[in-house]
Amino acid sequence: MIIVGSFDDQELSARAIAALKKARIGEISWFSPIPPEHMEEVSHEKKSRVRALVLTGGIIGVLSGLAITIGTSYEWSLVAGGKPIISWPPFIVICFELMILLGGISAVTSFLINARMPAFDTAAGYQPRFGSDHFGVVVRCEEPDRTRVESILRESGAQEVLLEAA
Amino acid sequence: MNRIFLPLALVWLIIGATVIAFSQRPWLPRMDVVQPIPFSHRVHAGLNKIPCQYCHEYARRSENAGVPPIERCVGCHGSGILGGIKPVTRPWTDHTQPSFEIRWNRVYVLPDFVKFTHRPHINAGIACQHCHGDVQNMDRVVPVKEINMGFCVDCHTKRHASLDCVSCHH
Amino acid sequence: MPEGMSRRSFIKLAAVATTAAALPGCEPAARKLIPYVVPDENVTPGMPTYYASSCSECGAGCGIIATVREGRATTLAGNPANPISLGAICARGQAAVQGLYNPDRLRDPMRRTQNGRLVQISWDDAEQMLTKRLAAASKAGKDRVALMRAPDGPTFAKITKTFLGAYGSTQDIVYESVSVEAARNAAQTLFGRTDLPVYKLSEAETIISFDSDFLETAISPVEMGRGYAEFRTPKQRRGELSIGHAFYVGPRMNMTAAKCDDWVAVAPGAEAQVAWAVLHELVAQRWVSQNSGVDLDELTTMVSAYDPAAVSQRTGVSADLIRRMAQAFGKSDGAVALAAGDDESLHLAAYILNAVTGNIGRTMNFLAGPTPPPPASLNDLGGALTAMRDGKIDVLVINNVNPVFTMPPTLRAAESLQRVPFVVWMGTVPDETANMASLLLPTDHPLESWRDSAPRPGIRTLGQPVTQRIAESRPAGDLLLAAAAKVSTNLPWKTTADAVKAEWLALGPQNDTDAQTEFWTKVRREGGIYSNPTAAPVKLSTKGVKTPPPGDAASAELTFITFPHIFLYDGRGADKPWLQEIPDPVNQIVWDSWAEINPDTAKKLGIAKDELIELKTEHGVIEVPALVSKYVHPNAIAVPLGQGHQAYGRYANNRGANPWQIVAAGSMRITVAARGTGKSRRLITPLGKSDMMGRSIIEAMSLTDLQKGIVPPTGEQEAPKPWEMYPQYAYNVHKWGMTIDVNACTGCSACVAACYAENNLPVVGKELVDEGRIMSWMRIERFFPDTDENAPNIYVTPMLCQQCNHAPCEPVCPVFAAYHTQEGLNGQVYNRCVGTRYCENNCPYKVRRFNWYEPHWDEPLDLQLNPDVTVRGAGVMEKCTFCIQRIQHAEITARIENRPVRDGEIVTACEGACPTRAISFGDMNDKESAMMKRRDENSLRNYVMLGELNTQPAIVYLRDMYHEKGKA
Amino acid sequence: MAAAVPENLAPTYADVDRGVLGIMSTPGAIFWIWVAFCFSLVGIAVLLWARQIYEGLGVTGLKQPTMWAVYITNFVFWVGIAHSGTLISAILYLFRSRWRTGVYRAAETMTLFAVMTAGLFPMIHLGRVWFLYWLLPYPNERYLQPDFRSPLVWDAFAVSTYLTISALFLFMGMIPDAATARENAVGWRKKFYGLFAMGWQGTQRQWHHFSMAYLLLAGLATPLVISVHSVVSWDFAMAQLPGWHSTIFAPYFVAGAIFSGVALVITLLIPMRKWLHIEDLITLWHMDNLAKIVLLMSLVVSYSYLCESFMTWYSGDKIEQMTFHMRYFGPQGYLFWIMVACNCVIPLFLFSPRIRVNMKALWIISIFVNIGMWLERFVIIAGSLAVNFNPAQWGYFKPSITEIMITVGSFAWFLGLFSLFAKFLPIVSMTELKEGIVWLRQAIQKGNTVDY
Repeated sequence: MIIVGSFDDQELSARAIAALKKARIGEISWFSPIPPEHMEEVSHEKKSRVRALVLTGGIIGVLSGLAITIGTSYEWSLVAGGKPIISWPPFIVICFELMILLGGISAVTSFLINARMPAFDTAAGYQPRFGSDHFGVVVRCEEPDRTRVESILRESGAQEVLLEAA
Repeated sequence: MNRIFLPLALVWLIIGATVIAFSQRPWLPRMDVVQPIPFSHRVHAGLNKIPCQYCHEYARRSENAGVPPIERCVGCHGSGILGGIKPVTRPWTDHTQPSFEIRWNRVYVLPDFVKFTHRPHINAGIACQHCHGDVQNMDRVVPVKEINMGFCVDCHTKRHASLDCVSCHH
Repeated sequence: MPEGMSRRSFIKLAAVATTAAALPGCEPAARKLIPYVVPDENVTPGMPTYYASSCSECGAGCGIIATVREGRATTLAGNPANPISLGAICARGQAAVQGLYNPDRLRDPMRRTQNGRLVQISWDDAEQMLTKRLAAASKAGKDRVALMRAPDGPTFAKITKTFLGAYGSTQDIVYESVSVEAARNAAQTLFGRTDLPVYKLSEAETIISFDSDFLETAISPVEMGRGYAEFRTPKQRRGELSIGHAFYVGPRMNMTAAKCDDWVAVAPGAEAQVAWAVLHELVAQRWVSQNSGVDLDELTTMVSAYDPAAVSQRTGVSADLIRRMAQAFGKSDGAVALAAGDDESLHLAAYILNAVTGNIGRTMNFLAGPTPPPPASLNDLGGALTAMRDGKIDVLVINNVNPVFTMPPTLRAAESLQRVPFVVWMGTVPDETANMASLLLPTDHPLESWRDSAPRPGIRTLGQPVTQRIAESRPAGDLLLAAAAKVSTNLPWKTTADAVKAEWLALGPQNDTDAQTEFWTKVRREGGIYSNPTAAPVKLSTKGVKTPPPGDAASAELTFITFPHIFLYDGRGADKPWLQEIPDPVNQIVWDSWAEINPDTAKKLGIAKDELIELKTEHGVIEVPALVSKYVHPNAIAVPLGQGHQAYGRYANNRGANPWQIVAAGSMRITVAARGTGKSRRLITPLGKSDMMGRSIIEAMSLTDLQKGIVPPTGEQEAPKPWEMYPQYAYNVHKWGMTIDVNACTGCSACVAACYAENNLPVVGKELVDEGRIMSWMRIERFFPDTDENAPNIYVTPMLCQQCNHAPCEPVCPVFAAYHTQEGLNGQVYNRCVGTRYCENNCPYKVRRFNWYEPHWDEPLDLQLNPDVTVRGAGVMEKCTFCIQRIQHAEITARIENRPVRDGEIVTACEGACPTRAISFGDMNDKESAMMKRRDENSLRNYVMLGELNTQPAIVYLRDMYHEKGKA
Repeated sequence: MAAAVPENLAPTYADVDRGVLGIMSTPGAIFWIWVAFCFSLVGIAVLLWARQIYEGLGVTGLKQPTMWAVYITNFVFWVGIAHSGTLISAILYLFRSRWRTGVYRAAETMTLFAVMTAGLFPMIHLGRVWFLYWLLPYPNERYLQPDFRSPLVWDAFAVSTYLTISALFLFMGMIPDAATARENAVGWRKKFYGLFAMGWQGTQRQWHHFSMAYLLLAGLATPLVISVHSVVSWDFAMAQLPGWHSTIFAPYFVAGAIFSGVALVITLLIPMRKWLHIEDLITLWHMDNLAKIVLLMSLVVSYSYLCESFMTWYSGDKIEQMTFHMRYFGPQGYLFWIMVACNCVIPLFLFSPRIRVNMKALWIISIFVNIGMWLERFVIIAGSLAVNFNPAQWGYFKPSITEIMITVGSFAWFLGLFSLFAKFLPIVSMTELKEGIVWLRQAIQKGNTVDY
């Protein structure tokens, strides 16, 4: 069973999450229309994997920059302006740009993959107003805990508490 | 997910194919060249073992290999070397028509900005077949190798010939 | 020419080759192969064939070698066997191919109808018409047929005689527009000679030119240029390193004056007094040769009125300068004075100067042997034209001259021609004279026909056709002989070819057919027969010498002077786009005529730059845009000849003005009334600024510095010793380089023309030159010095790609279209170029050229294209690569012959053309090459352009030389 | 001017949504006429470009020696414009600058379209644009690759990276807003915004990765923006041409880019906030802050000019000195002085707080800055080329109608795209405004209390 509490203030929803966590009831998740600073604070999540993936992307970018510049220079070594075939300073520019490019692309793709996007299904407990001016706290719990959850949500200041079947 | 990525992949495929299609040049050797007379290289160079440069005499001296003058054809066809004149060769054994022309169609055409010359290649001992394929086995000459820059460069690299761009492009 | 080749297949083969060359970039090349019916033994398709011939663009008598590709003459070079040209050729000579392929050439015979329209007729009809008229004229009486022609060589003269003889006439009018009658008269007076002397400038130490542009159009530009370069080359004279010292006395600074040490600006007409003053000083100081055979006492009385001080008073030329000239002339080991113009006293003075200093037989020679007949004198010409006006001529045949354009109004040429009932015009491009003709017959271009010339004793050049006809033309001689054959049965020859061959065989061994065949082969191969004639002994007699009136010349009124244009000459070059587009070396003007006017005069008359000046004389009026220049005397307004055509093809029509219209016959100077019209027409030049701004582009050094071994301070800024960040690349086989002697360069632009011809450079036209889109890879860079002291009069030098070792253009190209070759060249791969134009931005010399539009040649000018060089399409950057096609050709040949490339085997187009041999090309790796030796031998004079940039050019220039002013 | 919002009527989340979604209502006829006008100008430019490709670059005013002029000026100008967007969105994001929230989406949009416009010019300027792909490495039978030593190849990499990253940054930042719009829309619009939202529902998991990815993207975009304009400046600085060859160019160009970019943000925002009635979302406080940046950048740019001139004098390099002499006093010297007036003198008015919040005055000043910065690039590019090492090849550039119309077309293309974006996608970030609603309330108050 899924219980959805909707709040019009982030701090209230964060309070609810904290209380639920303290009470160790059910599986808690939430929705937010704005960057959820307070809610994240109380959720205590692991660091996002996006960080490592962006770093990997950046390193691949630098390496591919080196591979492209040095590789193509050796593929057919043409002299220009008396400069060495492997001219490091200009190659660094290419490496840098490719680092940013692949780093940026990997940031977006790793976000999409990790966030399971594009998503075509509605998440359990989602209400359209969570997309504009309301915060939702969703608790997946068993029937016996229902009243406790509802009361915690109400006490925390939920404007409305809805019950959804699983 | 597939609803988005499949069309995207398709678009990329189309773009890629277009790029590859357009990176081909219109002067690639043509497979469909039909000559005005049914001349057979197999009969001449293969069966009768006439050396290439007997007819393409300028190859060792000039840019162009040259097509044989009609006089050269008549040399054999109009004289006693061949038992008789076959019907197909009659037009140019008729000496009353000195302006008779055979308008051969070119099989190998290089763009104007490639200054290929036969002279150094023949003198370096490259067999004609290296580029033109086994012409002696062909009735109608069709290109066997794709004569593009990579083809030239591969061989030049292998044989330590000049790799200066301006050697061919000037 | 391959005689066995069928005409049709030639045309088609030529067409195949042309399309291949003319199609740039992406178009597929020709798809058809058309074989010969019978191959020509001497021609290898795909390889150039060379034919020796003679140049007919002026009367100098140079030999040429035509490069023929698949039947098309592509470029002309000098014939090394010919002692006049010695392998070099001028710009005008090279442009002959553009005359050959001129799109405006008359293609078929034309007849003028009653209402003045031209209709095409067949050759049969044309010949019938001509012979009918000729027969009628000769029936009407003697001398009713006249022929006016250029001095076209001895054989043509004989054909002419035969033709006229057949029709009972002696009216053979040989017409030259620029008259040298005064010089001839002076030679007649002093030496009793009917010919003109030959000068050896290389023997001289001092030259004084009295307005003779001997490096440009007078006499023989190639030969004189070569002599002048030798004269200027530093060499040991009397135990001291020295260069020749040259003075130019004249009202305007032309290219010749620019290369002389001192330009003595005089009012027009004052030259003679200066010349006589120099003579006065020579005689007074007894700087004369003991055995010159001149009666000094008599001379002393003759020169008495020309004391330098007095002449200085009258002409404004400083007496000191006159004395210096005299000293330099009299005390030198070999000197020569040259004169030009219609003032006989000036020529007399020059001849006497040469004579009293004992230079006759040394720097100035009359040669023993048959001399070419002089053209018609002014009197004869006037007589002939009067005869026409008086209705005494029924048929006038005009061959290869343009009297209507080049004859001043006093001769009333147009009126005279109108009075002739039947005027036949023969020539290539119909001109103003053709407009007045009843019958127009297209004749062969000289490069299509047999001809010969005998410019001076000892030299006889043979001109053979180098290409098949490109129009339905016929040799002029054939037409005359065919006409003569109608009435005369015993003609010695039927065609020009026969005539030339017969005439030439008569010069060779007789009675032995083998020897004759050999002789005929030899003269065709060498382009003539050459011998070294001895100087004829001459004796000077001062009887009848006219001295100039010792009047006041400095205050004379404004004088109009005109002069032959270095490229267009009297107007005959105006139909050739190269000659129109190559900038005049001194003023750098293209496609127009200009009026040089001194800033003071312009200010006085209120004339602004580019304002059209109305020049009014008693004979006519012309309007010319003003070129305000301090390099012309305040009393003079100078306009070049050449432009002002009304009918001479698309390139010549309606450009500039024709100065012939306002001068009197026989003179190029006349009193003029000038006023500004308020209208203006911009003079177009590809040149930016004329001021070098102290940069090291063209450098010069004084003789004193050279003698002392001092390297002069360069225009360059002080730069720290270049520090190489990266190791230098090794050039294992060759590293091509060039040495250019700025001192030897006269600015004649022969190299520029050669580059146009060899490398398929398109001509863009006046408007595009104005827009900064000229395509010349090579140009004559010209700067005016910012100081009058211690500098050459004008700086000129060839500017072309410097093939820098550290080329700024290369590393900025994103696609390696500009890159460095393994032989040290700055390669440019046209088909790789995407057209970012970054390379040109980064080129400090600005020698790269961008194709703003698809290049275009009016047909059949495209037949001239060199098949070895890609025609670059729109959007592509192009530049000089030291004629890489020639380098490739020589390297392939050397490889096949299993030997290294020999020094001198590769001759770039510019080097080959250069009359003064200022350019040498060679291998920088080979220290023994002539090019490197030239550097080493002149190590003090070595410099590289903009050296502070450390681009390490492969071209090393040798500094220009000058005498410090005020020093003899 | 700014709509007066009484304190008790301070905006709520719903007000923000209403305000921003209100912009995206179905546009009227005037809007379509404006867009049609813009794109007809683009059409003219495209036709002229087609003619240029067909006939050759001769249809431009380019010549010896000014091989680059208007097109490259436009390129640098538009790349410069782009930079302010990234500055406002990424750099100020990292600095947690509160006031950016109202303007950053507009600035970012401007970045994307400006880079798109800029990217067109290297193509337009190429002699053989159909071989453009030769500038990128790809396997081919010719074994030929671009020369990575050429600044133009750096350019190709930098600009395409910049285009990619700024597009990603814009569209990623817009995901939550698109979801909001999706939830408030019906019909095709719902699907349209759904496409941009990509199924965003603001779940815990989504926000978790979104925040990190957005932060890192901002972190990557910051050095990128500096590098891109540095690379652009090296197109010139790497050449040895006097007037180009200078180590000061990278910071000088970056400063100039931000200067012109922020000025163009102002130019766009002032009419936009008026016509779209969002004065209480983008308040005078925002505009005041933007004006301060313009002022600061004007001072930096003026300092650069002084520095450049001083270095030229101090170096003692005569040729360099001559180039600058001709830049100041040559035949086209007036362009330099107009530039100085626009870039160094007129922005000094912004020292006055009253002028900073006087929208008419601010708008006019921003236009002058745009003109001045365009001229700056033109003076540097065409002016230095005209006065090169070889005086015999000096020559000044005059633009042709093709170049003028293509330039006009580029502005029309940019404005047209921007207008379409503003009308159909959230041009103000609802999510971030809502996040900073406290600050928005203060901003409105500040706007109200500013004495004007």
